[in-house]
Amino acid sequence: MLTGIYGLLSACFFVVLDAVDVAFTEASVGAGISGLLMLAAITITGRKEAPKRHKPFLALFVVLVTGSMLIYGTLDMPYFGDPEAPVHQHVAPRYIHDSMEEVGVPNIVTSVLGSYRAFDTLGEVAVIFTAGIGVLSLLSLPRRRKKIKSEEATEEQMHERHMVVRIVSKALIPFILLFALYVQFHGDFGPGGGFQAGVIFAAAIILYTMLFGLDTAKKVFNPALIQLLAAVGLLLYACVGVVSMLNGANFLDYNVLADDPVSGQHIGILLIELGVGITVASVMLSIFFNFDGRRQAQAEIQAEKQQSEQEQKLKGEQDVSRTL
Amino acid sequence: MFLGLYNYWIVVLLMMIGFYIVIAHGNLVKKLVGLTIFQTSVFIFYITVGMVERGSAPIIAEGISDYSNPLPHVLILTAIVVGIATTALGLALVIRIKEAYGCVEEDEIQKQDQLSEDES
Amino acid sequence: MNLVIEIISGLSLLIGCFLCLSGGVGMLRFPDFYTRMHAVSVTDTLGACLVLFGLMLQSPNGLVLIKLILILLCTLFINPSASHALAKAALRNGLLPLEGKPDNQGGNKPSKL
Amino acid sequence: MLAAATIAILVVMLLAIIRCIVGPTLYDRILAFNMFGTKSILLISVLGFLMGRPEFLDIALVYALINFISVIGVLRYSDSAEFKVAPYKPHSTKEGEE
Repeated sequence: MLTGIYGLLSACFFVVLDAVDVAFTEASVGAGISGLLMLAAITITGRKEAPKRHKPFLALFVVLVTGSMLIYGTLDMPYFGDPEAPVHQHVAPRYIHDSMEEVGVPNIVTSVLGSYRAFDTLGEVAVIFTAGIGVLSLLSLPRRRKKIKSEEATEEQMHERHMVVRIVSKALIPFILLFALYVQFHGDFGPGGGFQAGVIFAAAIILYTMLFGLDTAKKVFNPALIQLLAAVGLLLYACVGVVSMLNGANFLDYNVLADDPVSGQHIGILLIELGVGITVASVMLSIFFNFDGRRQAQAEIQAEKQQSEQEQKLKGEQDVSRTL
Repeated sequence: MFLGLYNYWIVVLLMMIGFYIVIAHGNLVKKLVGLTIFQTSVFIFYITVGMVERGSAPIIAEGISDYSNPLPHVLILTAIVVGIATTALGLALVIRIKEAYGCVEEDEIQKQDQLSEDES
Repeated sequence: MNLVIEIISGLSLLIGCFLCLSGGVGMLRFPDFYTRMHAVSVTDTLGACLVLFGLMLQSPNGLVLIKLILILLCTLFINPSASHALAKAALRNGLLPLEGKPDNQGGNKPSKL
Repeated sequence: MLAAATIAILVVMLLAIIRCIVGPTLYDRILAFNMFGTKSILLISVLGFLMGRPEFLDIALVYALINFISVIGVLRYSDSAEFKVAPYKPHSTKEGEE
């Protein structure tokens, strides 16, 4: 539970430090999805922790020694907020002063992310995609044939219980989706971009899943389609690079995508942000679906076990009474 | 004199909290939580390094001349999303371990491994 | 005119902050979950509305105003419904309200529902 | 005025964190978390005005939405496991209570 607060707090912190884009990401990721995934994992693995066997003195000692060494190391670092620090001397001035002429996007973070360091971002998106594949291969379940009755009962339960929340969410979900699109396409001018938009989009669908049940959500958002989309996003990103190569420039050099360099850059950034958004949203969604599917499957197994135990108990009692 | 360095101390403190959790707790989920805290401390480190006094958010607007360094922001922005994806992968591994061993405590898992090795 | 707007916005900010603070104190001091929830959810919504209203009066252009209105609408919708869901879930999971003392006027009646 | 508002909101956030750590039940914590979220929305909007860059409002809006989602998520997951209520038979416990 405190992870959520932790995410919020660090996001506030980033706002204070002028890192709007980072705060945006942390707000949507740290406060929402990461906490939810942790919770889902905890519900599966059980809440209780085994008591510790050995005393933590050794660990404490190691931590203290490392910490003091690190603090000793900080004595040589530049002061907080010092404009003369080495970080601000290397490429940052160029980004700040020239990006408006070269890329034509007011949000420097977006222009660096999408244009100057596009290759790096491609790698990051590939990492996200790979992580998504990893989760899928670890957790995906074979398709179930029969529907278990207890599940339907729960759906009804959810409906009865969270009527107010449901109706409010019904009104809210389209709004969240619209807002995600706004973040996606307004990322050039304000804080935002593909990463944030993808997470917000996924969060909206996660809200739908939580309120209307996993099976309903899977009917609406087909898991196979989502997995396909994850790959499509990454491919879109890479294709932009290939197209710019075919036009005679370097990989991911958008200057040649249109007649003049600035509008070429605009098109390139828009396209790759779209690719990033699609990949992030679909990877997050498929991760969540798999976690939730596991949880549900486990709960069903437990319920079945309990039922069979009860039946056995009943049978045993009947046997006892018969013998009596 | 050293007061200008307090941001690094906060980072070190957070990092050590995360580190301690990773070392001292046997529960694998807790270990992942510790790793997340560790990760966030690195994020904060980058952002504080990129901060400039009297600077403003790096979105070009009229009448503002000082901006923070956008480079760390870019790095961390991607790192956060990648971080959640990798954390999810770790959690997935933990779930599989739970299904295979029936627990998520480090000692127990080692004990069970030992037992199965002895048998074979 | 400008001064009047300034004063109104300052006042609403002040009242909003006061409400938030009282909600925070109530959250810390009240004896059980349901009373805390009452303290928080009531003051939270009104306090947030007032603060946002105060900010709205100071907004420099239309886009900011629209965003503030959106935030206001969101809080107005979300806060009560989240509180509602929370209270319902708590009650359903067997968290009983603290019952009044016998010598109180509320008597022995359990304050359920 | 804005600075005063910021300080007041920070104090409330501190109180919420205290309740979140102390909170005897899970629901107290969720409540504190919800309150914390609302307060951070306010804090971000006020800070945006204080710094003269109202672009921050986008973040506040995201908070408002994400906060709701995480509260609902916590409620959903807490239903099934934390309280050891039999996972998919909530009615039985309720009737047991009454």
